[in-house]
Amino acid sequence: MPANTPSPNNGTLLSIQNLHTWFELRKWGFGRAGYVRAVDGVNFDLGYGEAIAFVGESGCGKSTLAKTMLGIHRPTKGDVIFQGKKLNAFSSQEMQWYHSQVGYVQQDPYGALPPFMNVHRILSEPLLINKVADKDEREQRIRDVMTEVKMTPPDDFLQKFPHMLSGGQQQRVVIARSMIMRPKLIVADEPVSMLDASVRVEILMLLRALQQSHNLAVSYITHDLSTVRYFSERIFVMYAARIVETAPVDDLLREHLHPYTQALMLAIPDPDAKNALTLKEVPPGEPPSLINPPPGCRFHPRCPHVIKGLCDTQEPPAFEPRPKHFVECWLYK
Amino acid sequence: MSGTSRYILRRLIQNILLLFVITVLSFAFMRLAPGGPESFIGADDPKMSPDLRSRIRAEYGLDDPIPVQYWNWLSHVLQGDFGRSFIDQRPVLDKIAERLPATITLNLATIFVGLFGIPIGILAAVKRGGLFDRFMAIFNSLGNSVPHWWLGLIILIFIAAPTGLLPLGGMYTIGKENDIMDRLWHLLLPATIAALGDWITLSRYLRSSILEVIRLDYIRTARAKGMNERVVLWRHAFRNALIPIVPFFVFSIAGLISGAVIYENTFSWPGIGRMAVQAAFQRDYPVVMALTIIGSFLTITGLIIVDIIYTLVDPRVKYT
Amino acid sequence: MTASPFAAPRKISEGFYRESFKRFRRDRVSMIASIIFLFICLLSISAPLFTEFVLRTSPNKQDLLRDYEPPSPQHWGGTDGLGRDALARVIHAGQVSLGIGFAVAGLQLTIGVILGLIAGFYHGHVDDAINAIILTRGGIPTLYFLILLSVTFRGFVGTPWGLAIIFGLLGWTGVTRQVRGLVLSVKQRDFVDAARVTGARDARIMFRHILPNVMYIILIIAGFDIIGAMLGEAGLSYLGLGIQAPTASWGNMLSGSLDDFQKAPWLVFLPGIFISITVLCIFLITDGLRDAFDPRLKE
Amino acid sequence: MDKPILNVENLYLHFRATKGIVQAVDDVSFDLQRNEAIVFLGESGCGKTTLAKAILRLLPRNVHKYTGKVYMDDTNLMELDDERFRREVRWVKMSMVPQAAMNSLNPVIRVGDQVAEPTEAHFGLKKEALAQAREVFQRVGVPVDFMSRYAFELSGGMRQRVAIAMALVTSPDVVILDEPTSALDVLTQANIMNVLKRIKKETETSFILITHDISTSSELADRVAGMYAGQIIELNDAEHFFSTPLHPYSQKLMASVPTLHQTKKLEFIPGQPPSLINLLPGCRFAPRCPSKFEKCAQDPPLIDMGERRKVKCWLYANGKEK
Amino acid sequence: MIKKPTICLASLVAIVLLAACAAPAPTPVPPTVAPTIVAAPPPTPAMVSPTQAPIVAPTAAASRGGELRIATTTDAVTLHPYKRTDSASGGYIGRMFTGALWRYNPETLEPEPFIAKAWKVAADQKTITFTLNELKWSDGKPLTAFDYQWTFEQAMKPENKWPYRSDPEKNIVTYKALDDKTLEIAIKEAKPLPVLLDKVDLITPLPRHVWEKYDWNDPTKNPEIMQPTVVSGMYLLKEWKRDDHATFSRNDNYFRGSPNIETITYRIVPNTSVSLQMLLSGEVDQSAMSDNDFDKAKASDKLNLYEWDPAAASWDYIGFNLRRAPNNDVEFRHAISYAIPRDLIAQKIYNALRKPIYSIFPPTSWVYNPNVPKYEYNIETAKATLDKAGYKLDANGKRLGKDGKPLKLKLLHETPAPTREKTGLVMQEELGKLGIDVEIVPLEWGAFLNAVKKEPNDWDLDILAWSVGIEPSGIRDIWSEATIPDLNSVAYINKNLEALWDRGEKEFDQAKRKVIYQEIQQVISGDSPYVFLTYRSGWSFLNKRVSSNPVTRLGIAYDFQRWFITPGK
Repeated sequence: MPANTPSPNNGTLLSIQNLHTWFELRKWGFGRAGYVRAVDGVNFDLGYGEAIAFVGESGCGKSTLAKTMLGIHRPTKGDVIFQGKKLNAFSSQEMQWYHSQVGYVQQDPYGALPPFMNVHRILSEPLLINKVADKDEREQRIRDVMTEVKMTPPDDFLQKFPHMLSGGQQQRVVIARSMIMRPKLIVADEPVSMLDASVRVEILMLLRALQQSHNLAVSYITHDLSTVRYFSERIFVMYAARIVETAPVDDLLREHLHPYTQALMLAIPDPDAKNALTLKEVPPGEPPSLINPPPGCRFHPRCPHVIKGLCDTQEPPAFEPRPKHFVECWLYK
Repeated sequence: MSGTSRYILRRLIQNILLLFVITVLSFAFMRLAPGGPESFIGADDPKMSPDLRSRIRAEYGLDDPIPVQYWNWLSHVLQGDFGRSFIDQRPVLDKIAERLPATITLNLATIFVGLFGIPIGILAAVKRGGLFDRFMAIFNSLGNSVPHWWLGLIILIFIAAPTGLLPLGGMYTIGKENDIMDRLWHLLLPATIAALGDWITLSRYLRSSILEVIRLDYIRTARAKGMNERVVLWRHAFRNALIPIVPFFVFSIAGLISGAVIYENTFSWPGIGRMAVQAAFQRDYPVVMALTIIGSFLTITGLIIVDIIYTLVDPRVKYT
Repeated sequence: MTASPFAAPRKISEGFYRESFKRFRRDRVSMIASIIFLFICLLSISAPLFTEFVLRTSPNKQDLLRDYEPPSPQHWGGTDGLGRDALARVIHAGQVSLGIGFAVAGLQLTIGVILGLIAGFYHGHVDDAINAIILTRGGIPTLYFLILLSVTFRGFVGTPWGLAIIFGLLGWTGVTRQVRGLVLSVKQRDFVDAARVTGARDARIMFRHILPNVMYIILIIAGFDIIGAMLGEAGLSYLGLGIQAPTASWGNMLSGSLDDFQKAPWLVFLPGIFISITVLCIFLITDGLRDAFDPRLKE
Repeated sequence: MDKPILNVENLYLHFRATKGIVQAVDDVSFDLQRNEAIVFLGESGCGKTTLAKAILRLLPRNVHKYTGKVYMDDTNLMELDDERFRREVRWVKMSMVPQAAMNSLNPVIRVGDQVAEPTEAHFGLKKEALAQAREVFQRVGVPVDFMSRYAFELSGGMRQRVAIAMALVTSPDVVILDEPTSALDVLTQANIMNVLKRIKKETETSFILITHDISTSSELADRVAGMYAGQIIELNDAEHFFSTPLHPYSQKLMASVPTLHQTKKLEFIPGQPPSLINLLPGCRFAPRCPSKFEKCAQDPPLIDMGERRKVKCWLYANGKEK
Repeated sequence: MIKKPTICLASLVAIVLLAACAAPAPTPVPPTVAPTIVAAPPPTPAMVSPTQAPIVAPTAAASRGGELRIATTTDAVTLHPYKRTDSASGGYIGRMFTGALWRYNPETLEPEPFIAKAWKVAADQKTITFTLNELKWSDGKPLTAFDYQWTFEQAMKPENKWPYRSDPEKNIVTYKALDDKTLEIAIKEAKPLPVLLDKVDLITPLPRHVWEKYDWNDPTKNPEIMQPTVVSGMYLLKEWKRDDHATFSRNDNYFRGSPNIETITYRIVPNTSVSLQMLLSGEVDQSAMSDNDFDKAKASDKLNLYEWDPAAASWDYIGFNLRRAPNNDVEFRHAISYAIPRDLIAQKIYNALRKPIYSIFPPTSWVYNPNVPKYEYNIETAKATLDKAGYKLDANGKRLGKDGKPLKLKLLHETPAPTREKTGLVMQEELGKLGIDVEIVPLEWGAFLNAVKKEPNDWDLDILAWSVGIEPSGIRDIWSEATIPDLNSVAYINKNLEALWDRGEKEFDQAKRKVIYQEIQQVISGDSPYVFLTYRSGWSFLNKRVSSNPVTRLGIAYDFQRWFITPGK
C-alpha cells in the first residue's frame, strides 16, 4: 500500500498505484524532443461510494489523471486497478465493460456533447454500444435517467440538440449520459467551472444527490477549493503532476500543512468588502514546466520555507504528521 | 545552430529521401510501361535492323537486371547526368538548363503579377460590400469558371492578333533580345493569364482572412487604443492576415511549375513546360524523367523557401 | 420508434445540417446555381432521350454533306466537321465530363476522408506515414507527373475511367490534409473523450462522432474536386493528353475545336459555355454552402 | 461628494440579429468617482461586456440602437464624432484591459511595442513611449526584458500584466477591466489583483471591473452594480452588497457563492436568465423570483435608497429596505 | 540534302508535327529547298494547275536582302543529317546542306545534273561515275568527292546508327572518290538509270576537314551537330533558340550563287490557330496551318496562294489485316471498298485539299493506270457484294460472318490525329449501314505501331499513310512478303506480284516499265489489301511581298536562291 493513501472504509473500488502518464513530444518526422510528465507518480485508493476531490491549478496534471483513470490515456508506468483488475491488461471487451462501469462528466458541457446528435441519440449511444438490444428497455432507461437528472418531462428535451439547451441543461444531459449505464464511478472533471454561479450549486447538488442515492464513487476534479467542502470527503491537492497533500476535507480545511496548500487557501477569497483593503501574500513565480520539473520538491523554487540542500535535491516522500493526513514535504519529516 | 536552420537541414534530408522516392517512381514507370523500355528507344522502328536493335539494347543496358539498371541510372543522376535525350542525343541536363531561364522568368513574373491579388484582397476587405468588392466577387467567380489557357488563347486570337497591341507569343521580338521593354511587353499577357488563378485565389483568401482577423480581439484592442484605422489595418491586421495565406503560396508554387506546362504552350514560351509536352509526344523518356525530378526539386525548394518566409512572418513558428 | 409504447409526438428538431440547409435555401444565388447545375446534370443523364426526342438526332449521326453548319432550328448548336449535331454531342460529352468530375470527387473523397480520419485520429506513426505520402505527392508537380504517366500508360490515361482514377489517386492528398487538420481539432473536443468513455470503439468514434463534424467541409471540398477534375481534364486535352477521341468530353471538344476557330466558332463556344456554366454553378454552390455552414455566422 | 469622473445616463445598446433585437445594454445609468472601483457583476450573457464596449464605443456592425449620455469632464462623449472620440477619449481618458489577454495581444508584434503604441499614437513620441512602457512594465511587475518578447512566449499571468500595463501606459482617468482574471489560476489571480490594488492605491485611476466572479471582485470593489438581463438591478457599495444585498437576485446570487473559510448553506436560482431577444415587459427577474407579486408585471424603476444605493425592484417601492 | 527514303510512314511526319502543337492538325510540311529526288521523269510534259497567284519570275532586277519569316508549330530536334528522322529537322538541314548529285528538272521532271556536272553509267549498268562541279564549303575550302566518300564511310559504320542505313547496305558495293572531282559508285545488280540514280544518291556530304576532329554521334563532343558552322547549302545557321526561333543567314559560297533573301527566320508557335493569325496579320510570310483555315487564308488580301498537282504523292489508306477472316476474303474487301465515300472524305475532312486516289500511284505519276477498278462509293453495291459473298443479315440487321457470328471489326488509328479520327468515324458510320459494327481503338503512335505489327495482331482495320516518290520501284517493299510485319503490316502476300516488281526494276525500257507498273496497280487494286483514300494536293500561301519561283509539279520551293522579297511591300 503506497504511503500517501489512506485506505477507504468500505472496500476499494479503484486503486491507483505509482501512476505515471507521460506524453511524448514528437519532433516532426523522426526523433523525440522529450516528455511532458503530466502525471508523475500518483497513488491513491478510492472506496465504493466515496467522493473524493482533486484540487490543483491548471496544468498540474489533474485532467490527465482523470483521463488515465478512465482509460483514455494509457499509463506510461504504474497501474489503474479497478475492482482488483488491472486496466492495462484489459482486452477491448473488458475495456468496454469497464467503460460501462465508469462515467465521465467534463468541464465544458457543450463541447462534451456531439453537436450533431439530439439528446435522445446522445443517450442511446451508450446503450447501443453496450448492446442493450431491447428498444423498449432503452427508451425506459433514457426516460428514467432524464427524470433522475431532473429534466422533466423528458419529451420536452429528447428531440433537442445540444445548442438548443442552456448550459445547466447541457451539463444535466452529460450527467445523464454518464449515469445511464448505472456506473460505479463517476469522474467529474471541473463539472461546473464553465457554468454561471447560480447554476453551479444546482449541478453540484445534483451530483451529490446522485452519488448518495446510487452509492456512487465520485472523483471530483477542480481548481476551485471552495466548492470542495460541499462535495467530497477527501481532498487530494495536486501540484506539478504529484499529489502533495491528502486529508479528509474538514481536516485539510482546518489545518493545511503543505506550503502550497497554505498559499492556495490564502489566495482564495470569500466575497467580502474587506478584501479590497489588504494585499495578499502570494508565492512568487509560476508552476514549473512538466517537461523539466525542478529536482527535489517541485514546489521548492516558490516555497517560503525551503530547506536548502534538502528540498532542492531530494524528492520528499509522503509523511503522515496527523492521522489520515499525508503530505509530501520535508517540513514534516 | 538555431532551431530554424536545424529544421531546414532536416527538411533537406527529408527532401533528399523524397527525391529518391520520386526517382524510384519514375524509373519504375518506365519499366512498367506497356511495350517496355524498348518502346522508348525506337526499337520498334520498322526500318531498324535486328543487330542495331540488340546493339541499342546493349547500349542502354537493357539486358542488365533491373536493380542494376536502376543503380546505374541513379548514380549517373547523382552526378547530374540524366542521360541523353532519345531524340537528339544531347545530354538531358543541357537541354533543360537551356530552357530553365525562360521558365523561371515566366514564373517569377507570374508570382509578381499574382501578388497584385494582395492589394485587391485588402481593398475588397476594407470596402466590404462596396462596389469594388462586389465587382471583384463577380470577376472572381467568372474568372474561375473558364479554363485560363482558353481565355489566353481567345485573347491572343481575338484581341492580340487583330489589334497588334500584344505579341502573339514568344519571349521577345527576334533581333531585340536585349530590349527590356520588349521583353516585358512579351511577358505581360502570359504572366497575367498564368497569374489569374493565383490572383483570384489570393485576393479571395486574403479578403476573408482579413475579415476574419479584423474581428479578433487584438484588433479591437488596437482600435480601442485609439490608433487610426490605417495603422490598425497595416500594423495589426495585415501581417496576421498573411499568416493563414502562407500555405496558399505552397500550392501556388507547385501550381506554378505545373502551370508552366500549359501557359508555355499557349504563349510559345520556350521553357521546360513546352519541352515536357514535346518529350511526352516523342516518348523521350529521359527528358520526361529528368523534368519530373527537376520539377520536384524546384517545387521542394520552393516549399522550403515558403517555410522560411513563414518563420519571418509568424514569430510563433519556431521549428524544432 | 413507432412500435414503441413511448412513441411520443415528435417535435421538429433542428440539427445543424437542417438549419444550415435552411439558410442555404434562402440564398437566392446558390439556389439558382443549384437549379441550373441540376438541370445540366439531368440533361447529361438523359442525354440519349433528350437528343432523340427533343433534338431529334443522335450525337454520332453523320451527315458529311451538312458539315460546319451554323446553328439553325434544325441543329440548335450547329454541326461539326462530320455534320454531327454539336448540341447533341455536347450534351453527351457532359456525361463524360460530369461523370469524371463526380468519379474523381468520389474517389478523392473516399480515399482522402478515410486516410484523413485515420491520420488525424491516430496521429503517431500512421500519421507520419500518410504525411510522408502527402509530402511526396506534393513534391511532384502534378502536370509533370501526368506527363510521365501519359508517356508510360498512354492508353489508360486517355480513357475517362483511367483519367478519373489517376486524378483521384493524385488528388486525394489535398482532401486528406484538410480532413486531417479538421480531425485533429475535432478530436480535441470533449465529446470524443466522452464517446470513448461510453465504450465506443475507434471506428464508431471516427465515423459517427467525428465525421459529421467535418462533413460540411467535405461537401465543399467535393465541389472543388469536381471543378478541378473538369478543368484539369480540359487542360490535359489542350495539351493533347486528355481523353482520347472518339469519346467526347467537354475538354477535348473544347480543345479539339480550336482548329475550327475560323470556320465554326460555335463549336468552340458551345463546350466552353457548358464548362464555364457548370463550373460557375458548382463554384457558387460551394460558396453558398460555405456561407450557410459557417458556424461563425450562426449568431 | 466630488463631481463624478464618469457619468453614464440611460445608455442603450441594441443589436439586430436574425431572430430579433438583442437588448444587450438597456437603460444603464451609473456614475463613477475618481479613484473609485465599481464592479459590474452578472452572469454570462447579462450584457456586462457589451456595456464596456458601449462606453468605449467599440461597436459591431449590426447596431440597432445606441443612445444615452456618457459624461466625462462635462463633455458628453456620445456627441463626439468618431475621429474625435478616437483621438480624445480612447486611451486618453479611458482605457481597457480586455478579456483573455492572449487574444487581445497581437501575436506578431513584440509586447513592448504594443504597450508603447498608445503613447506613440496619441502623443507621437516614439522614444518616450518606449521609456514609458518600460516604466509601466516595472509597475505591473513584468521584467523589462520581456518587452522584446511576443505574447505567446509569456505565461498567462504575464500576458495579463502586459495587458494591464498597456491600459495604464497613458495614465487614463478610467480603466475598464473586462474579466481580467477569469482564465487564470488562483495564485496568479491573487497576484494580478494585488497589482491592481497597488495601482489603485498609488494613482488616481478609477476602475470599472466587469466580472462574474463574485469572490475575486470583492478584492477591488468599492461599489457594486448587479446586472441582470441587460439592466442594472442594483447599485450598492461593496460593504452592503456582499453582506446584505437588496435585490432578490443579488441575494440569491450571494447565497449561491461557495465559501472556503466559513460554512454556509448553498442555494441556487432555478430557471435561467431570459434571452435578451424579444424581452417581455415587467421585471426581468420576476419569473425566477421567490418574492414575485402582481406589480412585478410592470417594469420596476431604479429606486434610490440613498447613499448612492439604488435597486430596481418593486419591493422597495416605498423606499425602505425589506 | 538528305534523301527521303523512298517510302516512309507518313505518319512519322504527322506525329512529330503534332508533338509541339496542342491543336493537332496535319500541317503542310514546310517547304524544303531541294526537290524530292526519286525516280525517272514522266515522258509527259508537266501539268501545272492553274494558280491564283501571279507568278513573278525572278529577274536580274530581283531585289536582294530582306528576311523571310516562317511560322511553324514544330522545331527541329537535331541538325545532324544522319540522325534526324523528323521533317522539321529535315527542313532546317535542307537549308544548310546540299548533296544532291542530280535532281529532277522542275519543269520536265527529268533527271538533270545538280551538284554533279555530269554522270556516266558503265556498261554493266551497275557502276556510275559522277563528275562534280566547282564546289566550296561556306568557309571557302573546296568541297570534294573525298568529302562524299568520307561521309559515306562514316554513315555506314554500324556503330553510327544511321536510321536509313539498311537500304544502301543492301545495294551499294563501292563508293569511292577517284579524285577531287570524281565519285564512283557501284551497286549490286544492274538497274535502269532512274533506279540506279535513285539507289546511289544518298549522301549529303559533311565537311570532312571540320568533322574529322569531332565525334560523329555525340552532340557534346561535336558542336557541329547542334550548330553547324561549315555548310554546303544556301544558308548558315545564325542563331537557334530552341522552341522559340531559328535564324539563318545566306551562304555566299553556295555553288549556285548566293540567294537573294538574306535571312530566314523560323518562329515556333504552339498551334496553328496562332500561326495562322501571324500569317494573316503579316507578322510572318509563311506558316503552318490546318486545312480548315485554307478558306480564311485564301480570302486574305495579304497572301498569295500557290497550288499544284504534286509529282510525288502522299496518300492515306485503310488496311485490312489479311491474317484473319473476313478480311482474307477478297469479296469482302471489295464490298468494304464500295462503302467508303472517298470524295466526301477528301472534301469534308480535308477541306477539298486532298483528292481521291484509287491506286498505289496518284494520277500525277507517269505510271498511273486510270483503268484500275475504282470501287466508287455505292452502299447498295457494297450490300449486294456482301450478300453475294455469303455475308447475310440477321434479324437485327447485323451482318453475319461465315461462322454465323455478327461481324465486328476493330479499327486502329493513331492519335492524336483529328483527320484519322474523323476518317475512322466515317468508316464506322458507313460500315454501320452495311450492318457491320466497327470498334474504334485510337492509339498513341508507339502503341499503335506495336499493336499493328506485333503478335497477336489483334485488329482488323487500320488507317495509315505512305509517302511515295516519283520513281515507282521504291514502293515495292511494302508489298513484299519479306517485310511482314514491319512495312507490310497487313501481311499481304502475292508471289506473282513480287515477280512483277522484280521485272520492273530490271527492265531498261521506260515504256515497258510503265506497262509493268500499270499491271502491278491492276493486281493490287484487284486484291484490295487496302482501301485507298486520298492524296494530298500541293498548295502554299506566301505573303505578297515574297516572290517565289513559278509553280511546277514540284511546287515552288525549288531554286530557292531566286526567291526575293519586295522591300516595303
